[in-house]
Amino acid sequence: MKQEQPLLDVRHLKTYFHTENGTVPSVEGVSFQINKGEVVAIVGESGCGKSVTSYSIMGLVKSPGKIEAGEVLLDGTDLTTLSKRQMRKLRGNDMSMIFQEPLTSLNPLFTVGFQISEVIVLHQDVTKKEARQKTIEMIEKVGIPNAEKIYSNFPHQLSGGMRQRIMIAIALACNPKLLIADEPTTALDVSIQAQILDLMKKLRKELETSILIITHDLGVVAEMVDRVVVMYAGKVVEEGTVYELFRDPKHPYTKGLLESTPKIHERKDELYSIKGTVPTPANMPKGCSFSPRCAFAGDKCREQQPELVQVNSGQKVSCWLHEEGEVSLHEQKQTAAT
Amino acid sequence: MKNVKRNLKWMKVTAPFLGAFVLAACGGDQEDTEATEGAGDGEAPEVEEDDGTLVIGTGTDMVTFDIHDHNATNTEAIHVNMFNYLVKRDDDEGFEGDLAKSFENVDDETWHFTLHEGVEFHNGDELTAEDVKFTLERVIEDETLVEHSNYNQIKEVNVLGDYEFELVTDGPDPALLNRVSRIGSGILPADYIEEEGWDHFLSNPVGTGPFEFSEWNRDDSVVLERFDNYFEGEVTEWEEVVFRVIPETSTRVNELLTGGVHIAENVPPAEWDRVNDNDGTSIVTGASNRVMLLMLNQDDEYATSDKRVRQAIDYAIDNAALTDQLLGGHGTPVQTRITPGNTGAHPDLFESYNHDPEKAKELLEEAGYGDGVEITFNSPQGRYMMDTEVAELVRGMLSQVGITANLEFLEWSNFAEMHTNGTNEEMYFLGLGNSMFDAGLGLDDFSSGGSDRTGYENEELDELLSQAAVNMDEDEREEQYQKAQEIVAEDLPSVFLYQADAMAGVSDSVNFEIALDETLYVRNIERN
Amino acid sequence: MSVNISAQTEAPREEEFEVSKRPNQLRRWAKLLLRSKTGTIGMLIVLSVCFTAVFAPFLAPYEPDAMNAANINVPPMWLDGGSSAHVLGTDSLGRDMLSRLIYGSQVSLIIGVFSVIVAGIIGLAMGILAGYYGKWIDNLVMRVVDSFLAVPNILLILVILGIFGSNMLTLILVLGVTNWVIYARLVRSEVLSLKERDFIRAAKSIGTKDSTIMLKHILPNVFSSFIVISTLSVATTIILEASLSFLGLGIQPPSISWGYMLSSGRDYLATSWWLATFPGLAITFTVLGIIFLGDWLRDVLDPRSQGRK
Amino acid sequence: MSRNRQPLLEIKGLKKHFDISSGWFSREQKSVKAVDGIDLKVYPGETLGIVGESGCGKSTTGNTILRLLEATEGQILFEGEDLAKLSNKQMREKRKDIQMIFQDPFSSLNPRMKVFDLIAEPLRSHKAASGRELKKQVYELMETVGISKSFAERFPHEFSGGQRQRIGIARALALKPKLIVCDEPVSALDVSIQSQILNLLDRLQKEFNLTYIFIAHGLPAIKHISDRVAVMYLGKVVELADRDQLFEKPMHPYTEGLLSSVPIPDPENRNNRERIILKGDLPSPANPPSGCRFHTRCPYADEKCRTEEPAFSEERDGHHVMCHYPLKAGRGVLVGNS
Amino acid sequence: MKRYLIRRILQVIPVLLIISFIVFSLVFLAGNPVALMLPEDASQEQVEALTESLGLNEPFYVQYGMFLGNAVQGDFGQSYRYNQDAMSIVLERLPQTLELAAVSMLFATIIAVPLGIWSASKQNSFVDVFATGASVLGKAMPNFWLGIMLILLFSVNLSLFPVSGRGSFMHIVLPAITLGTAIAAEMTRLIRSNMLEVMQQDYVRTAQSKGQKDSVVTYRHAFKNCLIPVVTIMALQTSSLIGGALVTEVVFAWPGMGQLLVQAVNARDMAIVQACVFVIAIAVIAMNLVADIVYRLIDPRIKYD
Repeated sequence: MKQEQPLLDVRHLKTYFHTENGTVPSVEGVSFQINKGEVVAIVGESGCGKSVTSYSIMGLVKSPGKIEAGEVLLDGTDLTTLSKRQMRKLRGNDMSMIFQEPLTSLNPLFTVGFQISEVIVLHQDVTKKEARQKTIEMIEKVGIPNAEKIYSNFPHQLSGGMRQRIMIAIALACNPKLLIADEPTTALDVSIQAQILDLMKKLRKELETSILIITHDLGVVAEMVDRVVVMYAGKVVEEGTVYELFRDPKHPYTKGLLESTPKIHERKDELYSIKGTVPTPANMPKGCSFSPRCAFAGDKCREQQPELVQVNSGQKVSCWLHEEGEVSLHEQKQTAAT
Repeated sequence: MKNVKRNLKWMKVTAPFLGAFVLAACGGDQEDTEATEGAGDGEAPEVEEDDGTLVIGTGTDMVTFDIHDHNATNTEAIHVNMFNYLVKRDDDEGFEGDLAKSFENVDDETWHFTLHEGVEFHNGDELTAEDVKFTLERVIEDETLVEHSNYNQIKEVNVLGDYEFELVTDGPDPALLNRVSRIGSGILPADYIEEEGWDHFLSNPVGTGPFEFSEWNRDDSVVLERFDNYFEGEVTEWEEVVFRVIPETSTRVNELLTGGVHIAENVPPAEWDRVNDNDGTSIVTGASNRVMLLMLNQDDEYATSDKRVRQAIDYAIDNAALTDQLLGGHGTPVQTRITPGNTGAHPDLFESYNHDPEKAKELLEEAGYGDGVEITFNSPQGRYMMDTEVAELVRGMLSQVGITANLEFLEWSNFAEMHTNGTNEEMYFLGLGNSMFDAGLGLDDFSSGGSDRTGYENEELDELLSQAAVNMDEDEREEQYQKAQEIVAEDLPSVFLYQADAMAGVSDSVNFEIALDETLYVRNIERN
Repeated sequence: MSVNISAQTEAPREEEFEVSKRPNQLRRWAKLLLRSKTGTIGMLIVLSVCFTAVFAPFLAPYEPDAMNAANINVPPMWLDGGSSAHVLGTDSLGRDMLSRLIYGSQVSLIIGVFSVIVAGIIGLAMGILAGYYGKWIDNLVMRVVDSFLAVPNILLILVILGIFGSNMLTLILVLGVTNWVIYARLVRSEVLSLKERDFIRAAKSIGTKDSTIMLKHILPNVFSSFIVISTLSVATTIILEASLSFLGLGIQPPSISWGYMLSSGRDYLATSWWLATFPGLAITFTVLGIIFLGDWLRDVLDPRSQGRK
Repeated sequence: MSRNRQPLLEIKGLKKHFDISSGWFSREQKSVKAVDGIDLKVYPGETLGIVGESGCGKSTTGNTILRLLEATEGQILFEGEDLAKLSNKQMREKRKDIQMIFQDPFSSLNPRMKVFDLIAEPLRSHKAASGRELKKQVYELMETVGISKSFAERFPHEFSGGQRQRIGIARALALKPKLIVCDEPVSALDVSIQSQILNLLDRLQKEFNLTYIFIAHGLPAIKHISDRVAVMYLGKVVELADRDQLFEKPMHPYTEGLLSSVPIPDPENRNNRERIILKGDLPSPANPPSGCRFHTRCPYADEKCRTEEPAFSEERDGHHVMCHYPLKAGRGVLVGNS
Repeated sequence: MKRYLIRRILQVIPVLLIISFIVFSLVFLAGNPVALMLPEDASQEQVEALTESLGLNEPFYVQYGMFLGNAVQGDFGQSYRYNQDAMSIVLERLPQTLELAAVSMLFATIIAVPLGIWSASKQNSFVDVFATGASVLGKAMPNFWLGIMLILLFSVNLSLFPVSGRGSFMHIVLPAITLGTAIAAEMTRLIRSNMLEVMQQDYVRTAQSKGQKDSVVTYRHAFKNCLIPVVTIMALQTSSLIGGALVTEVVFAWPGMGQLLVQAVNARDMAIVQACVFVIAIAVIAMNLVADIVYRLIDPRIKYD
């Protein structure tokens, strides 16, 4: 890997929710890095802990959730040790975030102009006039024509795509080092989704921002990112560059995800499907959490939790199948079948 | 540690509640001591002693300034300060002139009056016989007025001169003087009303009394100011008098305790200790001519048509227990409606009552109700002093002799409707005053031509009453009425319970005595 | 491009689901209840009040209207002049306060509960009809609701009781008839949002009759918020009954309600404070208990607050 | 498929307008033209996919077929009988033959009913079975969709999304319908579950000889399951063709843009794929553009497109398109990606 | 906006019609009031004559029609008790009741807004527990009881405020607290739960992700959003506020409509009752309309027509 220090280094992050029904380990020891200028995706199905990971990084985990252990290093500073005030200085400035629902993420009672300039005024020493000027620039930058007019519009007057552009404008207004995008296109129509992805690509080049995308859509991953972190039930099960991961997934779950996605450029009479459902925190299986759904699971899988290990230069996987070096799933299947 | 913390938190929740309960529970105890201390400083916060304003707290508002169109005692209580009658009752059942300088009975049907000269209305007009004619003719002629029936015995008003006139009655009317010294007898300014109209008068009333109208805020206050040209000269030290409406009893008493009012009317016995224990206030009681009674229906379908049952009720009730226990001794057991101070009162039937539960049971047995009898018992609630309690206690006393009284409280308008329309069943509880101070009005109910509430008929009584009504011989008339009362006490169309005392809380800074007719003559209220 | 795992493509006919273990319903509720302190307290209070009301004849030491003229305004036993014969003292007619308090719970609860039932039935029916059918029915019902909302209910109650007199039955009916609108409003808006839920459309698409949809699909689903509102409404009704007693239009003796005791005892606040304080405490505690219970029910039953966890 | 047979369902000139200015006293009548004159035929045994972005009227069409919404105009002929003319009672009868599967498995099942009652409801409503027969049929249905009958007494909230959708499918199957309208049945599900449901639908179609109208916004799922596909845009069907035709040689520029917008889970080719990104937002259906509705976003639009509405004409065998200048060369996604 | 207002005002008409129908039916059922208007010993002819002159022997719908016709002109008949136009008596008292209601509302707002926000932002803290407890207690106390207790404590024992009546500012303090307590309790609960809900909203998270201070997030972003449902529900409380005023006025001898009405009901002075109900209804409706407009001013999402 590269020698230089990663921009973001998440180490053994654990975030638990202490609910009335007991403690729910939402993120259970997650580690990954994002280098400067890199786009990394966290992929997983609903409830796998990917969103909570992103909130943990931003320090926005709400009660009853709490970061129990681990470090989140941004440029070498451990965010988990910062005071609320120090954290506030970073948020919106060094790192910022966009969310899945652009409608609910914008305050319905304020003009979009105000909502963008708010972050500028907060982190930059500018006059009101300058802030306004900068806001209008940002609105133009995210590809909205008529910026002057849009400035005084309220969110409900804009379309879904425009709103997400505004959210991006808010997030990028202070030129952050890290942008976390939590399912940024899930709520949008396909044609708009393509526009937003395009915009993000363009801005990323322009501003050299590192991006962490949280998504369940493998298509989006394939379009945008450099490296992928696959999460399942609160843990990272596989990590690798986007090319390696799509070409040769090492973990049966990753494999299943890829296979079960219907694709418009392929024809298949029957889709591959992963049996069963994601376990709830209340009945998390012993051993590998994927073992009940895994076609290759052996006794060991049901007993013991595998570690995340480096299997080649770009890929890490947490699976007993790869315990003793590289085994292709293809071969392994035969063993499992017998 | 965690548990302790939790407990602490829990205490925090309960603390405010507990506080409130303690406040609620201790309110009473602290009351006496602290209120006493507060008032002990001598100065009450609200009423400033020297500004010449008298404040009187009443329970209900007056209803109108149309003196002919109401029969409410509390309204008249205010009117008496603004209007003058022709004559007024003096202390010993006689009459003295008020606006009338002199009066005499010319013959059985004619009365001659001479007015004081130079009596001035509040608007400056001078009082003449024309005003008297105007005033009385209005109530005599207009059948829709409430007081019409008490005045239509007067046939004509003849003006003989500026200050002289005569009243001619329809047949002999021994009670004429009683008639013109009560509600509706105030003399109104004829010119003023004819010029300005009634509506104007009603909102800007003008009379001859010692106080003139200042303002009336409905259900809040009536303010009167001293009339400096009063014909008897200055008779009062009060420059202003305010009648404040405070319906809630405890609030009225609290106002008295804090000096907000000088006089709080109708203070129930429950509050007496508070008023008396407070430094600077005390309870004043005085007899009224209101008699509390149980009206019994003698229609055939009711058990109360049997005289023995009625007597049983009378014997079952311990009148003294009612007055002693509930009214703190401030009431007098009676066996008649006509109390001392009224023409024709019967001394033997005052301060006396029948109480003998055993006899009551015997009477019931005789009447065939040995196994008990069930009757309906209606009562108003919140209308008379301690009415609810009295009714409940009566019910309890009746049940001890085997009479099951199904007590139903009626809200006042429903009660009044029942009373007015005579739709009552066996028994109902009622208090009746006597604004005429004459036995005639009080006993009229029991004549066959009277109301049908009791269904009572007695020829001898009818005879006595009709003779007395036109008997100009005072002594003979009195005897007739006393005889009539004896008959009523025997037949019991009503069971009379007690004469109620009026009770007021009074600040020591004023000298106030309760009048028999429950009016509030401000000129009789003096500063101490 | 990658390996095809043909062995796995067969969809399983019958699957092993990890459906969470089904706890005993009663125990689940008990667990939920015990978790909330206010809920537990509320439940305890409400249960004990209900117990008192039901077993009043066994609990009360005296008949509630047994008078003793010789023993009036006796203070509670722990004060000077009190006696253990009358634990909470006696009232102005010498009746035992404790017994009256115990019997008073009956009337207060009956009025509270039954008037809410009356109001609830009217409100549920109107709300469901208006919400489900919409159009002119909705318009008509909502205008009637608006009308009732524009007139303070105590005012309407006052007028009606003033005209018809006040006994337990009229009181229950009047309170019910004037309070139905809050249910109608609530139920209607719930139905409107339920109508947007797919399962109503699903039931229609299956060919279920309107009446069945209203009874089987809508009613059970509005019921939980209905219960929450009803619970709180019992509390407000008890308070309202006390206010009516204050205005002289509440329950009439010889029936006893706490409201009546409180309002008739108010004249004695400064001298015989126990006459008003005990019924006052009884009302406050009961209402407190009901509100606690209602809040807990809201937390447990309201799907919105469930989602919030 | 078998185009020569009688269509099972024929939609002629269907319109559904929603009035938006409600209230008694407003004079102006504005309306959203959700469905604005569409013609479709559905043949027995086939799956007709209807695809389009939000607000295109695809779900409204589905709801109108079952008369969950009353059509403003047009005919819906089911086996030659106009559904719109049936009385409510007759329509209820008819619903035995036409059933629906809903998008949101969380809201489409009454939370207060047990699984057994949910599945039994259609049978009870139509008095199709009772007593032991009812029990037997319900258990059979549960088995068919893959739910153990031991769960019959459970409530919906005890199940995961995929399992609930199976319950919904069992309900739809209960009356042995001829046609099932599937309104976005997999959009709300996780990828790994989506494929389970799609496979199940596939299997059931074969087993019970069902006809599907499959409504979705996800092109991959549509592609997987449909025989023919209709593309809707602002209340109109703009293209209708056999699945392979449509995906390989789309003739409408909108279809082309839509296909091109779909992110493809294949990172290798992401940089050499030529994407046509549709510009701008979807216009409001309350105020659709003049002429060709797509002209505001069409890269090829000219004056004619702005003024004149194109006809819905058959350009090739069974390939209908509503465009003045249908694309001849068809840039399908399958092309150049073998 | 203008069209919206006109529409809203037109919508009031059916509401008033329904109210008039209900009220008139009640009065009709109350029976013939003539007996109360005439002296005790009025003759049957007198009763009949008055009945006829008042049109009381007409069938229900004719009477209702006459009533409506007069009501439209603001004529609700004569108060038999006061012998005066009922509406003018009621209107005399209206300002006092409104004054009390307004000050109570103000008091409630001053208490409830900070308490509600505070307890929501510090969930489960002492303040929260206190606020929750106090608001439950505030609802659990009958209003007349609270009033009497306040008088005993603050007027009689501490001599801080006058016992009753209307006059200086000091006079309104205790009645306003009495009347405002229940409203404050309700409002606190409402604001608290709304704030809790709003604090869960995505845009609050957005504001936090901008690095905004908690206080700014709470007051600028959350509270304004929380206000919308609060305003609407508080407007609905106007009705119970005036209802509560009826009782409070009696306790404090406050010269408003409450006292008038209670007396009128007791004396079955139906003209006053009718006029009162209408005046109150119109006041409540007007308040709701105002709230609606305020609501529209706060929330840009609502269009005016």
